[in-house]
Amino acid sequence: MIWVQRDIFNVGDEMDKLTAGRTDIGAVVSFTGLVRDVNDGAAVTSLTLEHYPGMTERQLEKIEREAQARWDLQASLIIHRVGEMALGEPIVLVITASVHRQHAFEAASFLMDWLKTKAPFWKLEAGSDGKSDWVGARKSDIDAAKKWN
Amino acid sequence: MIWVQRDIFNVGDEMDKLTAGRTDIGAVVSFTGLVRDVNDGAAVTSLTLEHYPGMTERQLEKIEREAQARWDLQASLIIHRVGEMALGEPIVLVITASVHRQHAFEAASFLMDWLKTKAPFWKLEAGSDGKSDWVGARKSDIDAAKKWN
Amino acid sequence: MKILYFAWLKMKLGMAEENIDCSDEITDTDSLVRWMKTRGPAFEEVFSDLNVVRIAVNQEHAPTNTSLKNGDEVAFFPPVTGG
Amino acid sequence: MKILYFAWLKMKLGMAEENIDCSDEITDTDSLVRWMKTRGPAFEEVFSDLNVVRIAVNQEHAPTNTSLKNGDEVAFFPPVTGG
Repeated sequence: MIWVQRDIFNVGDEMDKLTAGRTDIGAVVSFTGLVRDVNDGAAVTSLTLEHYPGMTERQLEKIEREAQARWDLQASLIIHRVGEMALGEPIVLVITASVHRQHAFEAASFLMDWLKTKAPFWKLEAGSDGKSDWVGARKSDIDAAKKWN
Repeated sequence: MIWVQRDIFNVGDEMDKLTAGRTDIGAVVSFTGLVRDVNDGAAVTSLTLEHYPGMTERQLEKIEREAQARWDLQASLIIHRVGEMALGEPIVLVITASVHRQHAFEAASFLMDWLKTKAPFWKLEAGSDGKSDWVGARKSDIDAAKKWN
Repeated sequence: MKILYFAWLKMKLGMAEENIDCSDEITDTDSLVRWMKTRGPAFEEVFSDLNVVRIAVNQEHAPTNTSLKNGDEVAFFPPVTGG
Repeated sequence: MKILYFAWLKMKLGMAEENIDCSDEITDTDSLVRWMKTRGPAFEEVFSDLNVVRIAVNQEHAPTNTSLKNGDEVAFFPPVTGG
């Protein structure tokens, strides 16, 4: 399941919905990305996420299908917010559910690594100096994604 | 922070408490272990967790300290329930928070692998045949723990 | 052919979207980029360093030299930074 | 010396806890296990396969041959299965 939305989400609620009434799931892993007050050493006051409507959903669905093909997942969820968000707010949520914890851990890590390098989102950071800057891609993210090739 | 308790917990509430008011955390990973209706091919109707009061807390604290020494964690939490629990209920929760997602993922995976092989808990499964059986240790858990040596 | 721009490309070009026609000159993504560079200083600047410009054709990441036809949706954007 | 039993060891021995004294015969975990085996059929069975019995001394996992003194807390239990 994938959702691209402006609204904030609650991790516990999403996890409850994903596992409600199920007794076949042994392991649930979640990853939540939050808006930090510092990025690359510069103070951040808010974050705006731009995306490519249509392509975003298409790419997230492909990434989720790929995870389901590689690991035994009983359920999975990707939520990514767009628009403006305040410090400390969640940006992205990935949940994976499996019988085996190793599958859930690896699939969640994979989903984040691929999402970071393949899903068309762009971060615009507003700084304490009143200026806004587009965040640059990180080599560490590109390297992380490569390990799943 | 570690908690050994009979009461059920809510993952979202625990995550909210751990990150409340903080704007320095970029990545939060959670692992939740749930009571499954089948284990090693046999139907399970309920699960009872026995533990060694005193040693349990001592070992969990050691495991958490080890994770904090190995990775840059801004916060961490281990909750493990004891006593009887129904199908679908959570048994264990691990949460790790970091600036870097890789640290949060690895530390959460490590905490679970060490907890599974070092913390003195024992599972007693009640089956649909009315019999109860002590769960045996898994080679896959022992192998998983070894990779952190 | 629908052309979309995102993030700083959109800001520098002052435009999110436009329509252009395929021609003898524009048959694939390489020739489209070459043509783009001829459209004035803003375009020249935006397409000066292709290491920081990504291309998608019909909402899929496109390798260089992807062929184009009328009706295609082509997007130009920086390396992605979501998550 | 306080001795604790957990899980199936506790059930088979019908006892969670007892107190014994160190002696010339019991000076470390190895000699404690040897002495345990002499205490009757239930003990003999429980300690017959030491691959499935773990020992903790003062709430720390103990290597074989850990020396013991009065006042120590010694626990016998199966390989752990929490999480």
